[in-house]
Formats: sequence, structure tokens, C-alpha cells
Amino acid sequence: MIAFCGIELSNPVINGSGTFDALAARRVFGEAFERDFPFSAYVSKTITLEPRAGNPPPRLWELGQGMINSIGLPNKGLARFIDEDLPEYATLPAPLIVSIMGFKPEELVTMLQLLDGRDEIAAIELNFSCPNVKTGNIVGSDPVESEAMMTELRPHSTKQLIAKLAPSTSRPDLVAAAAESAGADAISLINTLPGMAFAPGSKEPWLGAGSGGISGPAIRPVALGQVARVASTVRIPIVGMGGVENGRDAAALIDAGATLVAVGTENFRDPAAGNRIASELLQIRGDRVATV
Amino acid sequence: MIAFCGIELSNPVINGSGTFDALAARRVFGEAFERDFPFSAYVSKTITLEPRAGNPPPRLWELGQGMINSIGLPNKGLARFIDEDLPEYATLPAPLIVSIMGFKPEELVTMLQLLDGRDEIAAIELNFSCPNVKTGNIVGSDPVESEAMMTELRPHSTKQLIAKLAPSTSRPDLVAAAAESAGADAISLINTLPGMAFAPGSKEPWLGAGSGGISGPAIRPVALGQVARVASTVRIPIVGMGGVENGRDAAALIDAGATLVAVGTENFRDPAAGNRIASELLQIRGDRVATV
Amino acid sequence: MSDALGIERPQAPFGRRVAAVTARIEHGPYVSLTVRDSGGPRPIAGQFYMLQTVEDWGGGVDGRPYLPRALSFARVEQEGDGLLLDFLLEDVGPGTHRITELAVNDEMLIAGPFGNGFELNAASWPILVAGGIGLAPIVALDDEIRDLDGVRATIFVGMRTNEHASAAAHYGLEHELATEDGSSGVRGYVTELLAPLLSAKNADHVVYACGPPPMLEAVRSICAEHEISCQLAMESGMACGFGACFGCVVPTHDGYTRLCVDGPVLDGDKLDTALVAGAGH
Amino acid sequence: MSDALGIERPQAPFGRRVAAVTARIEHGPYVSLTVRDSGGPRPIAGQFYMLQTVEDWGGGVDGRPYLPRALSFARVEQEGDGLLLDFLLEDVGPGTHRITELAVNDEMLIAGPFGNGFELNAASWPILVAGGIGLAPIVALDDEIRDLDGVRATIFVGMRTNEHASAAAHYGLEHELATEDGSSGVRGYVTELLAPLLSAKNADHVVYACGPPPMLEAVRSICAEHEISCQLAMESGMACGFGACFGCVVPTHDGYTRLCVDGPVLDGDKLDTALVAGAGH
Ligand SMILES: Cc1cc2nc3c(=O)[nH]c(=O)nc-3n(C[C@H](O)[C@H](O)[C@H](O)COP(=O)(O)OP(=O)(O)OC[C@H]3O[C@@H](n4cnc5c(N)ncnc54)[C@H](O)[C@@H]3O)c2cc1C
Ligand SMILES: Cc1cc2nc3c(=O)[nH]c(=O)nc-3n(C[C@H](O)[C@H](O)[C@H](O)COP(=O)(O)OP(=O)(O)OC[C@H]3O[C@@H](n4cnc5c(N)ncnc54)[C@H](O)[C@@H]3O)c2cc1C
Ligand SMILES: Cc1cc2nc3c(=O)[nH]c(=O)nc-3n(C[C@H](O)[C@H](O)[C@H](O)COP(=O)(O)O)c2cc1C
Ligand SMILES: Cc1cc2nc3c(=O)[nH]c(=O)nc-3n(C[C@H](O)[C@H](O)[C@H](O)COP(=O)(O)O)c2cc1C
Ligand code: FES
Ligand code: FES
Repeated sequence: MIAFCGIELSNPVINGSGTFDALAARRVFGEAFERDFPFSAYVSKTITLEPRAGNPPPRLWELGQGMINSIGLPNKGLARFIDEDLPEYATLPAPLIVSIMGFKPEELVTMLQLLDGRDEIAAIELNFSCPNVKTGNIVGSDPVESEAMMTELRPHSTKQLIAKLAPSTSRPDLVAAAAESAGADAISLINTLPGMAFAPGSKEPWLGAGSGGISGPAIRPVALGQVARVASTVRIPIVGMGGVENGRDAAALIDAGATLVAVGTENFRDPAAGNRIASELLQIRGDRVATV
Repeated sequence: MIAFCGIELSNPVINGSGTFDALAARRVFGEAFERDFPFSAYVSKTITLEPRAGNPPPRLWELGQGMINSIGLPNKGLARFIDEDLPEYATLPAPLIVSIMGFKPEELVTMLQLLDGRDEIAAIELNFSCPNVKTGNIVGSDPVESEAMMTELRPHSTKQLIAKLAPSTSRPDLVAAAAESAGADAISLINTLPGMAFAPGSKEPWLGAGSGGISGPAIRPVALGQVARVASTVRIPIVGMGGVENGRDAAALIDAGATLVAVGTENFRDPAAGNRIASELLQIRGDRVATV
Repeated sequence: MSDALGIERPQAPFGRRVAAVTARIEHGPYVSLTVRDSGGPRPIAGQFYMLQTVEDWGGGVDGRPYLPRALSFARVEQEGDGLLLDFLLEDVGPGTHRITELAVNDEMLIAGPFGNGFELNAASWPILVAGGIGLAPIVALDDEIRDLDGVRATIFVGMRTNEHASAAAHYGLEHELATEDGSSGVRGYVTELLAPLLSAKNADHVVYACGPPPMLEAVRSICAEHEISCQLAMESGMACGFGACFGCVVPTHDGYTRLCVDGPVLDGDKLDTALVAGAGH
Repeated sequence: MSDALGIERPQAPFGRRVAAVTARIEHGPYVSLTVRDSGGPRPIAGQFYMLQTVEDWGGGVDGRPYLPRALSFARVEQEGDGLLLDFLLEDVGPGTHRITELAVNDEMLIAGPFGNGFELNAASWPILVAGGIGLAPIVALDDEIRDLDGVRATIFVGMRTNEHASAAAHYGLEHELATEDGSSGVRGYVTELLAPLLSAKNADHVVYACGPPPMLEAVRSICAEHEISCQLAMESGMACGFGACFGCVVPTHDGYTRLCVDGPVLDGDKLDTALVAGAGH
């Protein structure tokens, strides 16, 4: 068992926010999915206070070693999330981490307050780093902004708060340290790296939103470098992610200093990637994993 | 012909600093190299005031779509560069852009002063963004630092100054605008993206220096996005680079707003990549290239 | 979800599984590949699978393919405990190129069946419209219709050339053919076969269609004009196929809809247009 | 640069060129590939080429290979206007795997010849020491020596097993063999053959060696002990092969040296150790 933010997890592999819809998966895969639930904790897609339709399609661009997405945080808004989805999430066989994002600090305060009483929620991830909404990734790439934001939010939640940082900084260690000093209970990184693609032969960007976020193996070395750098600075646990495809990649992130590893894009290639990676990791590390 | 920083160039394809040693290539390839010189202007490897040995090996790590290097700016120092190399560079069939980097502003001032009288030099690139030396990429990722640095340097050079920015920022547009406002004549981006790799099965980072900079197709979408964003903000010309493998990639960077395109890692796979890409570009764009 | 005939929408096994190629046949520019699926339930027409090869997935144009590719099955047969799934492909890029290169005994990783499939309404006279590679789910649907008593579909197939049309012949489809170059059947678009029949209004029809976006849009608007309901098997770029990425959305009257879980078959009257950005090639 | 015999170091044509495979032979775990090079000059022993395949370069482990791979030529023969270049490979990762998969008529992109090559000193009795895949440049050097009058080399070859040793037999090398498992020749390391000869000091020797870093280091230190000069054909990770990247450096008494342009052959007395970080596999 691994202790993380006051939760006991059976293994270090969870999902990256926005890369696995457990409710949709339950409908598609049925009982087998619940029986072999792929993650030791489940992170919801990022929720905002108001409903969002998300960005216009096309939203995907494939790379040789990953993809660019411009999803844009489509979600039903916090009220309907609490009414409709939370009870369903509560029946999943894994602790729930809810990811939230706000355009103004007040929005996040409201959201934290509305979520605070809900026992279904084991922890809250603060998405300071979405490249697909305007101003999304500023907080998570700036020490001053991220400290100010955490300081403002911290008093409004009794939940464990995980700050999800943006990779678009030369000093992820400073951003993380700032979040830690202002009360973050854990750091999660990296979110997608801002990027753009043109359709072959076209002078227009392919993605409906113009640009998007890069994920998958292409960003793995960036993730490894940032996790190592943050780990050398903060004392709170780290959820490392970025391009994890197998147990070896997960082990490398753990060696770099992560307590948990999140799987994102690899879920798209293998719906049961979480289970597979956890067992590959166990094979590589044996019992050592449990004590990391 | 393309006008760039007061130079007339026969095509928009130059090399990325540190990815082509024209003096070594002349020895290896002989006359054919000078006859078919691959770039319309030649950018030197970054020079520092004092000689540097560079980082301990291993310095290379291969990725599926690129590589990580931790070269660390080995060079003979400015004095020997001026004495030994400048005269040799002067005989190359292309205008020379000298890339320099300093650890303190005073170093850069000294370097600019020593280079100012040299007619062999068409322009100077200020490397504000090397991830492989401590503090290397701070200036190039921070608007305040980059404005302060440019303001300090500008009076000391009559040469055209190109500011080479770091990709580790969520606001490359602001960094570029700051450099422009303080007197930069052009912007060049992107430099390599900081990253790290572990050897298979090892808990130690592979690279002798611990971490390095990612280049090649893996960073192309990052480059495209940052060039587009900077182009929408500054009026000075942009040298776009990052993962250019062929004329199509070069055309995309030009569509995104670059005036020139620099080829880096692709030179390693094809020593004559510069020529090839220039002619592929011509085929795609025909005469339009000349008027970009 | 169950359709009007009470067919339950099959649930995919969780995860992906290995499926070996048992046959490969070229039909002009198209290739049909049969794979043995020992792990999945019998799919319904219009459902699709996410496929990738076990070996050498990647290394093509720009290092792609990386993500699995969505493919509708064209025919399903029981074989012992398992299924033989037949896919019909057109090589339009690195992913389909790699898959069409496979030989017998080569292995794929497959996940699925995914998506809703067609809702067959046996009370009405079905009209099936296939354009190009959109033939695949239409073959599957016709197979389902043939298993029913007393229902027969009218089938229109549109192809670029006679060569492409050989795929329809291969599957034994009883159809009327339109080719763009007139090399076989009527010269023109398949919708030119559909329009007169709908205008005649001799029966209560439902139209089931799959093909390129412009064809689907033509079908949608002809049907809308004649107030005939239509089910369109659509395409959009997909990363996952099971609702995880939100990348495959198309705009409908209900907002952006994930085509992989709420489609790929959509009712024509839910759409303003079937011309979806980024779909088709 | 010209060596002691006055052989000019050949200059590579600028750029890369296509070279088709004309033969492929397996020697136990090694593979020799012959390619036709119609564009390059005759190389000297110890020089190397940067190679990549025209098709499917990439898509292996982690999507690699991406960069070209450095390979010493093992034999060169004139054929009409061009050359037949023979490479000997061991499949140790995605790059060598892809290359060893090639069949006759498949195409590679090659650049080179690069590097300095051995400086043959015909005034001294040459001792050639090959370890494993390090056989390649030793074969080439022996070929050059055989073309000279009155000079013959003593050749020691070390291999893991008899199977590996079949490569040495293939090239017709007159050598003494040591295998690690004793399955052929003397059991043990090749340096156990070298040491007694050098101790005997019967002649003025120069040692030319290529092999894994621990073997080269053993050769270097034995030679240093006996004050015999040695030339070591070394390896390090290379991105470009022509001095562009500064990635291939090894530490020498002159500081970090680019192995691709100032090597791959280095004088033993320039080194503290031949155990180079990141080289070998
Ligand atoms: C539900 C469903 C069912 C399908 N059924 C079938 C079927 O039965 N048979 C069949 O042949 N096809 C079918 N398709 C289509 C098939 O999935 C696509 O043709 C395939 O994914 C294309 O992949 P590719 O690598 O071959 O070509 P790609 O190059 O990936 O795709 C072709 C088009 O994608 C765009 N594109 C180009 N580069 C990129 C990039 N880097 N990233 C993203 N997009 C890019 C361009 O518009 C290009 O023309 C189906 C699709 C869906 C959604
Ligand atoms: C001058 C010279 C001449 C040579 N001549 C020959 C020859 O004649 N015959 C021959 O067989 N070989 C020769 N080699 C060695 C050959 O170049 C290497 O074996 C080859 O490059 C390995 O590539 P790979 O993809 O097969 O394996 P890789 O996996 O690239 O290399 C194997 C080793 O590299 C390291 N590695 C693993 N992953 C990575 C990564 N992502 N990035 C970087 N390193 C990694 C590990 O240590 C691994 O064990 C020569 C090398 C040089 C420098
Ligand atoms: C399609 C897609 C949607 C995503 N949505 C979110 C999101 O809603 N909130 C969030 O914090 N991160 C989101 N991410 C980022 C991932 O959680 C993860 O940080 C990133 O993809 C890197 O991991 P990977 O390389 O394993 O995918 C998304 C990523 C992808 C690919
Ligand atoms: C081996 C290597 C060495 C480099 N050295 C320098 C350097 O000395 N100065 C510099 O400004 N950029 C240096 N760069 C960065 C390149 O100039 C370029 O910005 C970057 O590689 C992105 O382009 P690419 O993807 O085409 O390689 C180096 C890159 C590589 C791969
Ligand atoms: S393809 Fe991922 S949600 Fe539809
Ligand atoms: S391999 Fe690039 S400098 Fe030697």
C-alpha cells in the first residue's frame, strides 16, 4: 500500500485528468471494467463552475510519438457534476480525485466550498495548467501567481489539494515550491505542452482552437526532467506524468522522485493500460514499490 | 533574395547554432561542401568569453522523433575564436552570424565590443536560451530579464542583434516583445526544450550532465506554436526552428510567421539537409518564397 | 442500448486483445482483412473497432501511426468459439497503410466493438446507401437484414471507378451502382440513385448511409427534404474510441457529441450538417 | 591527413547517397551486409559510415531509430566504377536490428567514409586484436596489410563463442582465436593471447585493436606496460559522424576529443582509459 495525501492506494498508478472517462467506460466495457478497474485512484476530467462545450473540432492531431489535443475542458459544470456524476463516481472501486479549474480565484473558492462537504471526494486536483483555455497555464508556470492562488484557496478547503503545474517554465522547482509553501499537499505534473500543427499543404492551423497541448511519449523526457527538478526541491509528494507507456517509464518517473505515476494518452491506445503498467512496475520493482 | 537584418540571402534556410561545424565539414567533405554550401547564412556554434570544455559524456540520447543533447557549449573562447576561426569563416560562401552567450551581462558587453569591428560578421545571435549551462535559459524565458539584458547590451554593438529565446515559457510573445522593445533586430526560436532520460534499467540519468535539451521533430509542434504566437506580437523578423526535416516543415514555420528557417538536428541525418530543404521549399512555394 | 429489433448493443471486453489475420484480399484500391477475434462479442452493424498492429506501429510519415485506428467491421462470422471479423480498408495514410500491409498470420491489437451501431427499424423498407469505403458497415447491415424474414433492403453503392466497385461485388451485395467515371453502372453520384426513389414515396422508408462527408450531407438533406428518417454512420478523428478523450466530437442539435460513444451512427435530424471539420481525407 | 604509408585520408562526398544491399550473410549472431556504393571514394581501414535505411527507419523501441548509425566497413572491393562495401553487424538495439533485417536490393542512405582510420606503420610488425563485432575494421586493416609486400600481421581474435567466431572464418582471417566459453580456440579473453607475445618483445610491434571498451582498455594498459604503441578503434554514441554535433567526445590528454573526426582510431598513449562512458552495450 502507498500512502498519498491521506489515502491508501494499492499501487502507484492512477490516471491523468481528462484521459479516462470512467462513467463512459463503465457503459462501454460493463462489469469487467469495474472488476479490473485500471487505476488505484481515479482522477476526474477537469470541472469548471459553469458548463463548457469545449473547443470546436477538430480537436486531435497525431504525432509520431504522441498527439496534440485542443479539447478545451468540456464539462457539465459543477452543479450537475455534483448532482449527476458524484453519486456515480462514488460507486467506483477506487478513491476519487476531482480536478477543478477556475477562471478567477473566486470561482475556485466557490467550487472548493461546494465540494468540501462531499465524502465521495478523497482529494482535489487544482488544474493550474490547461493550455486549451485562455489564461489556463499562467498560474501553473509562475511562482508568484501560483503562491498567490494557493494562498487564497487554501483556507476554503479541508480536502487534500494537489496543484497541477504547467510545463511551460524554466523553473518548475520554484513554481512547485511556491505552491508547497502556500499549502499545497501534493504537486502533479506535467500537463500537456503547448503546441500547434498545420494540416499538410494548408496554411491554416489544423486544430479548431488554433493550438493545443502535446501529450504522449514525445513529452516524456520533459516530464522526467521536471519531476526530477521539482523532487529535489519540495517535500510534498509528486504525481508524475507525461508519456508513460509501460512499467519502465513509470519506474523512471518514480526514480526521478514521483510517489504516484499518472497514465494519460496511453489509455487511448490500451484501455487497460493502468493495470498493465501497474503490474509491469511490480515486476520491475517487486516489493520495493510499496515502500517508495 | 530575402532581406534579413540588412543581409541579402539567397533563400530562407540557415542552420541552427551548434548543429553544423562548417570548419570541420570543410575538412571532411572538401571542395564539394564549399561548392554546395548548404545554408544561405551560416550561424556559428555559441562562443563564450572564456574557453569551455563542455559537459562530460555521454552527451547524446536518442528519441523516437529527435534527441536530447547535453553538449554544454564547448568552445575555444572568444580570443582564439577571433584569431583562429573568424578568418576561416570569412572564406565560407555565406554570410556569418556569430552566436554568443555570457554568464554575466559584462561578459556579453565585452564580447560585443570585441566583435563589433569585425567585418566578417553579418549579425550576432545572442543565445539567451541554452539549457545545458546553469542559468542558461532564464533570460530567454522571462520578459523582464530579457528586456533588461537587451537594454544593457544594445548600446555596445552596431551589429544586428538576434535574440534567441528559450521555449520554457508560457508567454514567448511577451519575452519576444520585451527583447524587441529593448532593441533586438530579430528573434530566433526555439532553442532545445529541457529534458532528461534514464538508461534502460538504470536509476541514474543517462546524460553526463544529468539533463539536456530536446531537439528534432519531437519539438516541432512546440516551435510552430511559439513562432506563431511571437509572430502575432512582434514586427521584427523571426528565425523559426525546431524539428524541421523537409520543405513542408519549413513552409509551415514560414506560414506561422518566420522569415528564415533554421535547420538543426536534421543536419545530423543528412549533411546536405540545408540544400535539400531549401529546394523542397522552393518547389512548394515557388516564387512566393522570395517575397515572404 | 437496444435497437428497435431488441438487439442489445454489445459490450466490449475491457482492454485490447490480439487478433491474427486469417485472410487478405485486394479489391482494386481497397483491401479486406479478416481477423480472428476469440475474445469479443458479436458486434452489430455500424459498430467499429480500434486497431493497431503488434509489430511496427509507427515509423511512417512523421513517425506515425501512434494512435490506434477506427475501423467499422464489414462482416462477422462465427468460427468455433470465436469470430471472424472482416474489415475493408482504404490506404489513405500511415495507419491504414500499415494495416493494409499485413499478411496472413500477422497480428493486430484490437479493442471493441465500440459505438452504437445502426438501429434497424424493420417496420420500414430499408434503403442502404454506401459511398466508397463507407461500404463496410453497409455490408454488415445488409447481412443483418438478410437474416430477418420478409425484409429486403434496396442498396445503392457509389464508387469512384469500376475498380473500387469490385469490393461491393466481393461481398455479394445486391445493389445498384453509380460510378463517378461511369466505368460501371450509372455515371454520377450515388445520391442521384437515391433521390428519385425518395421522391416517388411509394413506401415508408428509412435510409442508412455511410460514406464521405459530402455524400452523407447530400443524403441528409435529401432525406430532410422528403421527411424521411436517416441514420448516418459518420467519421471523425478518434484517439480512443471509448469516450475517454473527448476528441471525436461532432456538432449536433444537442451540442458537441462524442461520435465514438453516441455514434458513429447519428440520426440525420440531429444534425445541421454532416460535413464535419477534420473528418474524411 | 595522411598516414605513415602516405595513404591520404579519403574525403566523403558531401551529403548522403543511396546504396542498395547486394548480399546478406549470417554468421552466428552477426550479420554481414554488402552494399553497392557508386558515389564514394575507397575508404581506409578504421573509417566508418553513417547508415540508415530508406524505408521504415523508426517505429522500433520507443519509436527509434531516428539518427543514423555508425558502422565501420569490414571489406571494400572495386566493382566497375563503384565499390562494394561490406559491413559486419550485431543486432543490439533498434538501429542495428532494422539494418540487419534488410534483404538484398533493399536500400540504405549512407554518408561517409568518416573518421581518420588506422595509421598503418609498415616498419613495425603489426599485431591486430579484434574483440567481437570489433572484427570489422580489423578485417579491413588486414586486407590493406596483405596488399603490401613483405608485411604480415599477427591477428588475435576474441569471441564469446564458436558461433560468433564463424564471422572471422568467413572473412578468411588467419588468426589465433580465444573464446570466452572455450567452444573453440583458447578459452579466455583475447588479451591473454596478446600479453605473452608482447612480453616476449621479439620485435618492434604496433598493436591495432578494436573491440568492446573493457578489451580496449586491457589492450591499452598491456601496451602501456610494455611501452608498445597501440591504435585503438573506439566507439561512442554519435549523432552526425562529421563533427557537427560535438556529441561523440571522449576524454583524452588533449581534453574532450570528437571521436568522429579525430578518431575513431586514437593512440593509446593519448588516453587515461579506453573505458568511455556511454559506449558499448
Ligand atoms: C467509426 C469509424 C469507422 C471507420 N471505418 C473505416 C473503415 O471501415 N474502413 C476504412 O478504410 N476507414 C474507416 N474509417 C476511417 C479510418 O479510421 C481513417 O481512414 C484512418 O484513421 C486514417 O488513418 P491513416 O493513418 O491511414 O491516415 P491519416 O493521415 O491519419 O488520416 C487521413 C487524414 O487525416 C488528416 N491528418 C493528416 N495528418 C494528420 C495528423 N498528423 N494527425 C491527425 N490527422 C491527420 C488529414 O485530413 C488526412 O487526410 C473509420 C473511421 C471512423 C471514425
Ligand atoms: C565508429 C564506430 C564504428 C562502429 N562500427 C560498428 C560495426 O562495424 N558493427 C557494429 O555492429 N557496430 C558498430 N558500431 C556500434 C554501432 O554504431 C552501435 O551498436 C549502434 O549504433 C547501436 O544502435 P542500436 O539502435 O542498434 O542500439 P541502441 O539501443 O541505440 O544502442 C545500444 C546501447 O545504447 C544505449 N542506449 C539505449 N537506449 C538509448 C537511447 N534512447 N539513446 C541513446 N543510447 C541508448 C544503451 O547503452 C544500449 O545498450 C560502431 C560505432 C562507432 C562509433
Ligand atoms: C485528450 C486529453 C485531455 C486532457 N484533459 C485534461 C484535463 O481536463 N485536465 C487536466 O488537468 N489535464 C488534462 N490532460 C493532461 C493529462 O492529464 C496529462 O497531464 C498529460 O496528457 C500528460 O500525460 P500523458 O503524456 O500520459 O498523456 C489531458 C490530456 C489529454 C491527452
Ligand atoms: C547538438 C546540439 C547542439 C546545439 N548547440 C547550440 C548552441 O551552441 N547554441 C544555440 O543557440 N543552440 C544550440 N542548439 C539548438 C539548435 O540551434 C536549435 O535551436 C534546436 O536544436 C532546435 O532545432 P532542431 O529541432 O532543428 O534541432 C543545439 C542543438 C543541438 C541538437
Ligand atoms: S475517440 Fe476518444 S472520446 Fe471519442
Ligand atoms: S558524432 Fe557528431 S561530432 Fe562526432
